Amino acid sequence: MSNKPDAFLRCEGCKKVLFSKEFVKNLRVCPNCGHHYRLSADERIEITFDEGSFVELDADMKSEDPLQFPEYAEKLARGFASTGRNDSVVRGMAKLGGFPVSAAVADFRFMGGSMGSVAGEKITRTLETAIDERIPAVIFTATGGARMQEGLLSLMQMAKTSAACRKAYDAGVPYICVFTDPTMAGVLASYASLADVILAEPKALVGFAGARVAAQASGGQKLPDNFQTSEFAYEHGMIDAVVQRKDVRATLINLVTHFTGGKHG
Amino acid sequence: MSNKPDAFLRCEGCKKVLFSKEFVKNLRVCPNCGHHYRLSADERIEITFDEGSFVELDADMKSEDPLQFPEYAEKLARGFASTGRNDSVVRGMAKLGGFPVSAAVADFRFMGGSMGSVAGEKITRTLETAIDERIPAVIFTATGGARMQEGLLSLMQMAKTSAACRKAYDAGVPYICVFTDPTMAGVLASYASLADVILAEPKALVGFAGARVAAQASGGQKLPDNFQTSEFAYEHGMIDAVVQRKDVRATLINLVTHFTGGKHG
Amino acid sequence: MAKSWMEWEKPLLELERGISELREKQKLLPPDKAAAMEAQIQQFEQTRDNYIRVKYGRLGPWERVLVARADNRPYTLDYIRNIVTDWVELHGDRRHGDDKAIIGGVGKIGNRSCVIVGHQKGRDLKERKFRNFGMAKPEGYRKAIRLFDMADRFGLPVVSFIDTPAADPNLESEQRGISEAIAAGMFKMFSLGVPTVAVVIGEGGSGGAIGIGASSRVLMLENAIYSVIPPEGCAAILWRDAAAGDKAAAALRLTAQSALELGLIDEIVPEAFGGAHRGPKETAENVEKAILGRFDELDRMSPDEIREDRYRKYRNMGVQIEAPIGGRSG
Amino acid sequence: MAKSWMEWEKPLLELERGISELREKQKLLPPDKAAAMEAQIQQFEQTRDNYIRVKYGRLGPWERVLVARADNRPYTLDYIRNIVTDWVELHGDRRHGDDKAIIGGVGKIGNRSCVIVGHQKGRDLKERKFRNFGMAKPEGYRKAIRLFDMADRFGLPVVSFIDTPAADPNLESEQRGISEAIAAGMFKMFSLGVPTVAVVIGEGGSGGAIGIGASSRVLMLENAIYSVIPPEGCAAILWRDAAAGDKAAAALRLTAQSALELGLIDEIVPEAFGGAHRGPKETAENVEKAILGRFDELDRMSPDEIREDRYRKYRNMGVQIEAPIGGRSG
Ligand SMILES: [Zn+2]
Ligand SMILES: [Zn+2]
Repeated sequence: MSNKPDAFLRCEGCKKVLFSKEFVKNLRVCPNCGHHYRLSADERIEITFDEGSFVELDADMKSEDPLQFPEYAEKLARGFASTGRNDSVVRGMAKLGGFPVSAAVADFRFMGGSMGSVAGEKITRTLETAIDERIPAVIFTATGGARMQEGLLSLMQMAKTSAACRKAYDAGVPYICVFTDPTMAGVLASYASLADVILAEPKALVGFAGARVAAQASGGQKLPDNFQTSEFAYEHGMIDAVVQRKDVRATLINLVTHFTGGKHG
Repeated sequence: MSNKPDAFLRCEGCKKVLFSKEFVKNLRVCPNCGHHYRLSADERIEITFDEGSFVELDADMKSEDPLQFPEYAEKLARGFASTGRNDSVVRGMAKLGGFPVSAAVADFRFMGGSMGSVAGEKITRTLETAIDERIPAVIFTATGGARMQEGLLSLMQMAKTSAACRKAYDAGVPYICVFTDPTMAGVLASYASLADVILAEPKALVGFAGARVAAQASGGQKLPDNFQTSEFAYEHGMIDAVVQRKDVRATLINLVTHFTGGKHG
Repeated sequence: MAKSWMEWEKPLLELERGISELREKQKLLPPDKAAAMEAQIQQFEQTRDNYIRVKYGRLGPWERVLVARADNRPYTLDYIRNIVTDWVELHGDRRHGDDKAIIGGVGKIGNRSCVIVGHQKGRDLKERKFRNFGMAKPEGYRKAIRLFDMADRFGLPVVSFIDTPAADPNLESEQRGISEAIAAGMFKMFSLGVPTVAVVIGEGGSGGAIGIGASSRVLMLENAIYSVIPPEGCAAILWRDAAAGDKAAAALRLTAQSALELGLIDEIVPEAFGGAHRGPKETAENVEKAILGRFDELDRMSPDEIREDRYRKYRNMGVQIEAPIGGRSG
Repeated sequence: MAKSWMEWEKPLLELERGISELREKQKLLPPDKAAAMEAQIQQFEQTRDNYIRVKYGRLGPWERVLVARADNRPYTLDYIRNIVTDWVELHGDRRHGDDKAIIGGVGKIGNRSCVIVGHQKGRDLKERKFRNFGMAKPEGYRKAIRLFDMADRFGLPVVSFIDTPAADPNLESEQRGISEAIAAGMFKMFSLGVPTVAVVIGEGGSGGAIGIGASSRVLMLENAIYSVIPPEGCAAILWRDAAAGDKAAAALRLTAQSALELGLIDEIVPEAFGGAHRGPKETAENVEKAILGRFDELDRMSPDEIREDRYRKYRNMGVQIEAPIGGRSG
């Protein structure tokens, strides 16, 4: 579905024609079939945090193309063109129901939300800020996984962000992760899965391997219809709750309230 | 199979006739089919620990029949008659390849090796001694589970022994458990499963519920042939290794050597 | 001895139905006639109350088993609905699945955020199956362990509602290590530096119960039971007669009163007049008050003191004779 | 560029076979004739060594991929056989099963007891299937986590042998949470107060590798590879041509030399002359020496220092520009 400001658009999920205004007012969820459309980082920030509370940090950080990997520079440029951002993760300080949080939000349009050095560094700083300020960390994922254009450096971002998760854990700092479509591979297999509480939007793609690889590896087995969705992950105990977009903010506020309300420890 | 000192006996497992002397020399394992016969606590102590090293503790401790439970006093008397012991668990200090250990060994002949207050107290003290002396704890199980004749007191022995396991864990004290036939129910669901390393003799019965209850609860499902055996538990990742009786001592010595040889921490 | 709970509840239910019918009729009457009817109704109510007082004032062990298992007894989610605010249910063990027989989440009791876990039974057949009759599988205990860990890190007290006939004993449970899961539940609980309070609201069924119930303080509702084995199972083993459950119930001393006398629980929480099922809200309020009281008590301790206090509590459970001549310990 | 490892190994294998045959013949000859033959044999040996020196002295990235995956390359159990004494293998994750693609246990390297984990491939088809081609499932990482925990409590250093094409990506792995398991492996490793040393002995395949490889020190064998994605997979995505693996191998910089230059590993461990497969024992001895050297280095730190050192190490990995104008960080 294109984002152009037509008065009408046709839902990818149910093919119904929708009023654009209503659709946007409904947080880009189809009022007919409930299909949750992907959001830009800015849209996500707007509907999630207290109005005007988000203050971006490290906006200038960008990739250096350390391996001089074929076509990487062009892809970075294209990512910038489509998002106005230097990389896939936007981080900053925000408030949720008055509670300060350290937040990060991924934008899938920037190279599929992939994690290279910049995303890894920003996620790490998001957690470190939470530790330093003793406030919760809240991260929204939207990613195909590690960014292969930075080779082993990208793989090491999995370790780096997991190390930061460990530090937050040991410091007793709450960390909540919200999986949005898609949350895959190297990100799912690192900081995304290490949150205290994991929420997911309905029918987000959530999995380790690409669909083709997973099918091939599973040989003759029939894959379930909901394979690699939020609902599949929920069924198998990997996430705490599948939450409608309209309820994410309220759920986060409840959690942040409880997790910062402890008397003991 | 009776224990009487005949020159020959017939194996329960394979029906072959065996020389009693050879059978005993073979640690009461059938040389033909490998069937591991149950051992008394004294037999187990003799073949496991350094010769003459075992010094029993708390031999005088006995049950008070706190609930005045029907027929319990008679059963205690019968247990004493068949074992010469006051309860199902024998505990003491011993050596393994020269290393001091805090040890406990269950005797199935005393009320099916069941755990009431006395067994729970002795297991707890076994672990506490290990903590105090900073030596490994080594426990051999042989039990049908909690002793119902002490009601809720017996259930609380599960919590009490688990608390002692936690203390040993937090103290960095190694605890090795060897499952012998059978290791069931309330004991399996408490201290037995909380060891750092779990070894099991071949084909010991290892499970949570009695066979009839488990079958009933599983409805139409066909239970695997090795259901509730050491091998089944191993297959499902619940124990570290199935070890032939003849190899148990050497394996324990290796483990104790490694676990007490750390330089860090 | 009554063989079923319905046997003594039936006349009571009829009496209650009769009273409501009269109250309905009374509303339609002119004031003078209504006043005349009032006396009659009050007499019925008196009868009802007397019956309740007599019956519920001296329930035997087996009768309490029946009350504890009654199909209209309030369950964990009823307590949560009645006394918990800002509830967020959390799911999954991060290993295999989400057990519907154990509820877990965070919410406020009083003004206090806490982690809450509890066995959940179902009220109708469909829900009963969905909840596996309150019989938890390994993933239930592992979900609870995950939440216990969270509670400890965020300094939140833990409340466990205990209400299970037993842990699930089927093939799947054995495959995934139900014994390990129960043991690990207790193991984790003994590490917590936050107040932990368990309330046995219905059936405290053996390992299935203690797996989330090894708490700093253990409370029991007046008609709840807590036992090492279901009385029918005990009777089947001892007397080869599962029907002798009443005899076993008495021998096992599974009532709240017995548990208190044995020093194994800390407090009996009164139920509404005529049982929790007759006043779920009032009973829940009693439970809330008791829990908050225990929080207050435990809040005075540091995390290390809480751990030590809990260790001592369980370490001292047991009754044995130490010397050949005598000398009671425990 | 060579398309298969066998292409360049074949003449070498023939040469080696020829030399052994001559040596056999020589034994049967009278001393004078044997001496005459010696010169001839030595010439052949010279030829062989020259070939090896030329070929293995300058392997390209793709050639190293082929060597790292060679079916006669030593695997984890070969290293354990060669350098570990008093080995006790430990099994199971206490949740679901025992993963045969990850070995775990305790043993001595040098005179030092340690916990050892490692991916295990199989040499023949049957063993390959048994070991799932060295592709670990969630239970493999969870077994490793259990052993890491033990190591930490008993003050034992940890050695990880890395040799996997990737973690298993099938339905079962997704069901049991392969992503969570890998993440949890790293998460656990970052908590350890004991020295942890990883040795990439063959294929360091992405998340499957780092799940047990987030160690204090990371060593790589001379011909091992370490990559965020298999080169064929990278080529398939970028150029829709899985056969362009050689091009991708070069772009990904997956050799030990590149990893060292990028500051992502600590040391390259030399293999025997002509590759580890040509001298498993000598290579294992080099590995042993390197591991013990790293133990010595890390032994000087307290548990807290070890944790801090490890955190710093990984925290600093990454290359990015901070300001719009420039200024490199990382
Ligand atoms: Zn739609
Ligand atoms: Zn035999």
